[in-house]
Amino acid sequence: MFIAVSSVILIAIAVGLVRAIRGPSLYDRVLAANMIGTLTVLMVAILGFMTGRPEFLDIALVYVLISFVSTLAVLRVHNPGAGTTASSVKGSGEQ
Amino acid sequence: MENLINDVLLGLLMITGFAIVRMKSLLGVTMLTSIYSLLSASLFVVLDAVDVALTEAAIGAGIATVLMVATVALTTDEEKVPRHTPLLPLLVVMATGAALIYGTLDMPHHGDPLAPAHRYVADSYLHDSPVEIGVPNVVTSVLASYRGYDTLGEVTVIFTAAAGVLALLGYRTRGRNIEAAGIRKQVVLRVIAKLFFPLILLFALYVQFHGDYGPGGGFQAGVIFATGFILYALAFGLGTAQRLIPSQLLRILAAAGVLIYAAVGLESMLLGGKFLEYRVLADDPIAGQHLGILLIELGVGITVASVMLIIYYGFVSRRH
Amino acid sequence: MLSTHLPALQVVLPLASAPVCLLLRHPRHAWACALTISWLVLAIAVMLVQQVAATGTISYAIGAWATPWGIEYRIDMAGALMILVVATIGAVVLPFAGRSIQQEIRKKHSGLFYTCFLLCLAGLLGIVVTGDAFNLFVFLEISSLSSYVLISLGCTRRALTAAFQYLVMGTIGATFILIGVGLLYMLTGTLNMVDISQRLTEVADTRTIRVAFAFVTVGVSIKLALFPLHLWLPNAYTFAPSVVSAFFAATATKVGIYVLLRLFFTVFGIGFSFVAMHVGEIMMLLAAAAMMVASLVAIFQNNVKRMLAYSSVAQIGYIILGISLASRDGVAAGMIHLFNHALIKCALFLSLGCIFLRLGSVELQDMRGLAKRMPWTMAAFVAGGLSLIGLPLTSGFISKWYLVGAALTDGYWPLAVLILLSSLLALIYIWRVVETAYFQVPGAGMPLVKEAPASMLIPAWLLIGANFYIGVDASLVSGIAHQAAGILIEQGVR
Amino acid sequence: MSELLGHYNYWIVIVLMMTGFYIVIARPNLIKKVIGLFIFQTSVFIFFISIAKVEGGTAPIIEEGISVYSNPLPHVLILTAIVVGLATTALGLALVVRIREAYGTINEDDIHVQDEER
Repeated sequence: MFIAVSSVILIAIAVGLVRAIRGPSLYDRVLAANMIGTLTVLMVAILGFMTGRPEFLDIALVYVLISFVSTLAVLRVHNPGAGTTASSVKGSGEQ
Repeated sequence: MENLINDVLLGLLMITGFAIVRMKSLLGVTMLTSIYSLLSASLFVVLDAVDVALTEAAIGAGIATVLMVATVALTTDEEKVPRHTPLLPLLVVMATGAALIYGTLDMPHHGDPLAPAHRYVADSYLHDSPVEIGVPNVVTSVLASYRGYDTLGEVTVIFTAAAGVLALLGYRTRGRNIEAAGIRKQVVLRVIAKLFFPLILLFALYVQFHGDYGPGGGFQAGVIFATGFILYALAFGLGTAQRLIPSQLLRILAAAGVLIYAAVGLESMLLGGKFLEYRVLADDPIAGQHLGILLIELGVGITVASVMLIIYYGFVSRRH
Repeated sequence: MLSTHLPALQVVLPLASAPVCLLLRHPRHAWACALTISWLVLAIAVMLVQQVAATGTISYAIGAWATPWGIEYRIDMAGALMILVVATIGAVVLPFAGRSIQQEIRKKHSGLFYTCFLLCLAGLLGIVVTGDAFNLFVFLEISSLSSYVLISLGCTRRALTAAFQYLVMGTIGATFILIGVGLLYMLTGTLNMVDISQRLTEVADTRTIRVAFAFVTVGVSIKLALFPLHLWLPNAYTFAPSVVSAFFAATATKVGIYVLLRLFFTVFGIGFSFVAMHVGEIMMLLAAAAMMVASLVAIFQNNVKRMLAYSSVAQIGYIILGISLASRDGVAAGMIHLFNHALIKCALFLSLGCIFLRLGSVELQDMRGLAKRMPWTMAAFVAGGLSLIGLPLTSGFISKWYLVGAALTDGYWPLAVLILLSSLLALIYIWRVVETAYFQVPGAGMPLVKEAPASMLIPAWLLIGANFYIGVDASLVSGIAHQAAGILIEQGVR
Repeated sequence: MSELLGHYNYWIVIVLMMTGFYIVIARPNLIKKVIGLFIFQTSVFIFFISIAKVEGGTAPIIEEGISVYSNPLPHVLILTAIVVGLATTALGLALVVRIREAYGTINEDDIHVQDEER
C-alpha cells in the first residue's frame, strides 16, 4: 500500500521536475515548484504513517503554509503582463 | 522501501543540481533552488532528521527563495554566457570530488548501527538525556542544553546577518503606501492572506512551545512567524506591514533575543553554576533545565523572527 | 569566585554587548560602549594569561557538562598568547577608530560598525578559547560574517566586491572545515578536540582521516590567506576602512594560524601531520613561495595599503615557515613572529589610517614630501617599516633571529638565505615609501595637510614603542612563546 | 560489491556537493555564485544527516516502545549550520544588490573590466 502511494508521489514529483527544468515560461516553473511543494507535503505525511510516527504531520503543515509564500513572492515580482505596474506592485520592481 | 525513496530523492536532487548549472534564467534557477530545498527536506524526513527537515523547509523553500527572488528583482534576470572556458574550475572540482570519494572508502557503511559516530557521545545522549533533562526530543535537549553554547553562537550569527543587511541595505519607512493601491483588486489573494495570517502565527507559537515534545523549537518558530508577516507584507503592502511592526521595534527585538539568551547564561553564573548551567535556575535540576530551555528558545525565536523581517524589509524597501 | 568564569566572560562579554551597541542611537555612545568593552576584554585577557602562567592549562565546562558531552573551553599557553594579541589589538585600535570612523563611514552606520566590530572580536576570541571542533566553526562564522560587513563599509565601491570575494572564499573555506569536522566525527564519534585526538590513534591510518585532514587544512589555509589561497586578502585589506585593515592584519589571519597549530599538534599530532601526511614539507614550500612572490609583488604596488597587504601575505609565510619545521625552536620562532608582526602591521596600517584621514588617499604619488607635514605619522611608518625589514633593535630582528636560528639548527640553510632575501625585498618596498615621503618635493596642487590628531597617533606610537621594547628585551615574549611551543610539541608527540 | 552498496549513497551526495562547488567557482554571475554556495552547503547538510542515519532507526524523539533511534548529534550541528548558511546567503545577496547599484552589472568579468579602467 505504502509502496504504491509513495511510488506514485515520486513519479509525480519527477514529472513536475521535468516541467520545472524545461519551462519554457516562468509560470510553468512556478507552478511546477508549487506542485512539488504540495507533493512533498503528501510525501512527508505518508512517511510519518509508514514509520509509525504520524505526529510528524507537523512538518507537512509547515510546508503547506510556507510553500505558498515563496510562490506568491515570485508572482509579485515577475509580472510582465502588467507592464510598468509591476514595479509599483513589489515596491522594488524590475529595471 | 525507505531506501528506495532515499535513492529516488537523491537522483532527483542530482537532476535538479545539474539543471541549476545549465539554466540561464535566474528566476528559473531560484525556483529550482527552492525545489532543491524541498527535495532535501523530504530526504531529511526519510533519514529521520525531522527537526532539520522542518528548518530546511522553512528556510530553503521559504525565506531564502524570497530573498533570492527579491535580489533578482533588484538586479537582472539573465545570466551572461561565461567568457572563458571553465577548465580550471572543472579540474579543481574533479580533484576535490575524487579526494572525497577516496575518503569514503574507509567509512562505515551508510546506516551501520555499529559506526563509531553512533556508539559514543550520541549513544549516551539518547540514554541519559531523558533522566538529566527530561525532554523527549533529544535534538532539543542537545541543542539547547548540552550544546547550548553553539546555539548562542548561532543566534549571534543570525544577529550579525541582520546588522550586515542593515549596514548594506538599510531600510526606509515608507511615507505613502504605494503597493496597497495596486493590490486592492486582488480579492482572492487578500482573503487567503487574511485567513492564513493568524493560522501561521498560531502554528508558529505551537512550534515554539511544542519543541520539547515534537519537531520544532525557537528557530523554526521564528522563521514561521516571520513568514507569516512576509505573507502579510506581500498581500497588503510593505507600508501596512511596517505600520504593524515598525523597523525600530524589530531592531530592539533582535537585540533583546540575544540578550535574553546571554542573560540566562549569566544568571546561572550568578546563582553559582557555570555559564548556561540551567539546573541552578530552579530548586529542582530538571525544572531548572526546563526553565532554561524555555527561556533560551524564547530568545532564539524572538531574534530569528525579527532578524528575518529586518532582512526582508531591507531587501524589499530598496529601490533603484 | 569571578575568576573561575573568566574563560566564558572573555567571549560572552563582547558578544553580549554587541546587541546593546546596536541599540545606542548616538555614534559617540556606541563608540564609548565598544571602547569600554574592549578594555575590559583586555583586562580579562591579562588576568587569564596570569592564571595560565600560574596554574597551567585552564578548562571550563560550559553548562557544567562533562567534556565529550558538552562544550569545553580550554586555554593553554599558546591560547593565552593569542588571546593577549587579539585583546591588545582590539583595545589599541578602538581609541583610534573614534576619529577615523567619523571620517570614513557614514554617521548612521557607525553604530552598526561598532556592533560588528564587537562581534568580530567575540568571534576571534571564541575561536581561540574553544576546545570543541564544531564550536570553532560557529565562532569562525561569527567572525567571518562580521568581517564581511566591516570590509564592505569601506568608502569606495571596490570595498563591496572585495567583501563579496572574501565572502565566497571564506564560505568555501568554512564549508571545507565543516566537511572535515564531519569526517572526523564520523570515525571518532566525538567533537571535543582533545577527545578526538585520543580516539584518533586507533583510526588514524584510514583514508577517511587523511581526507579529513586535507579538507580542514585547506579550509583553514583559506582563512589565514596562505599562498596561493590568499587571493581575497589584498583587496579586502586595501578597500576596508583603515581601522578594519589594521585590526584584521593583526588578528584575523593570526587566529587562523593558531587554528592550524591546534590542528597539527593538538588534534592530529606530529606523527600524523608531519610524518604521515608530510604537511611540513608542503607548508615549507608554500611559505617560501609566499615570502618571495608576495614580497616581489609588493614592490610593484602604488597603493601603499595594497603593498602592506601583500607584505602581510609574505609575513604569514615567515610564520608558517617556523611552524613547518615542527621543532620546539621553529614553532616558538613562528609564534614570536606572529606576536611581533601583529604589533608591527597594526602600527603600519594605523599610520596609513592617519595619512588617509588627512590626504584622503594612500596612493604613493599623493604622499610626495609628506614627511615635512606629518612628521610623527611618517616617523611611525618608518619605525614600523624598519621592523618589517628586521633591523637590529626592532622586534622584527628578534623574530627573524629566532627563525634563522631554528632553520639552521634543523639544517635548512637555504631557508636562512631565503629569509634574508625576502628581507631585502622588504627593504626595497619600504624604501619606496620613505623615498617618496622624505626626499621628493610635493606637487604644485597638493593640499597643505596638518599632522594627524593625537587620538590616532598615540595608539600607533604605543605599538611602535612595544615593538622597540621587544627589540631590546625580548625575554618575556620569547619565554611565553617557548613555553607555549613546548606544550604544543608535547601534545603533538604521543 | 558490498563495498559499493554501502557507500554509493555518500558518492551521490559528493556529486551534489561538487555541483554546488562548481557553480561557485565557474560562474561569473554573482547571484549564481550565491546560489552555488547555497547548494554546496545544503549538500553538505545532506552528507551530515546521512552520517546520522541508523538502519531501522527512527527520529530521535523518545517514545515508549521504540528502542532504535537515529543519531541526534549531527541533526543538532546541521540545525546550527543551516542558520549559518542562511546568514551567509542573506549577506551575500545584500552585497550583490549593492554591487549592482554601484557597477550596473552583476557579472564578475564586467566588474573586473570596470575596476581595471579606473
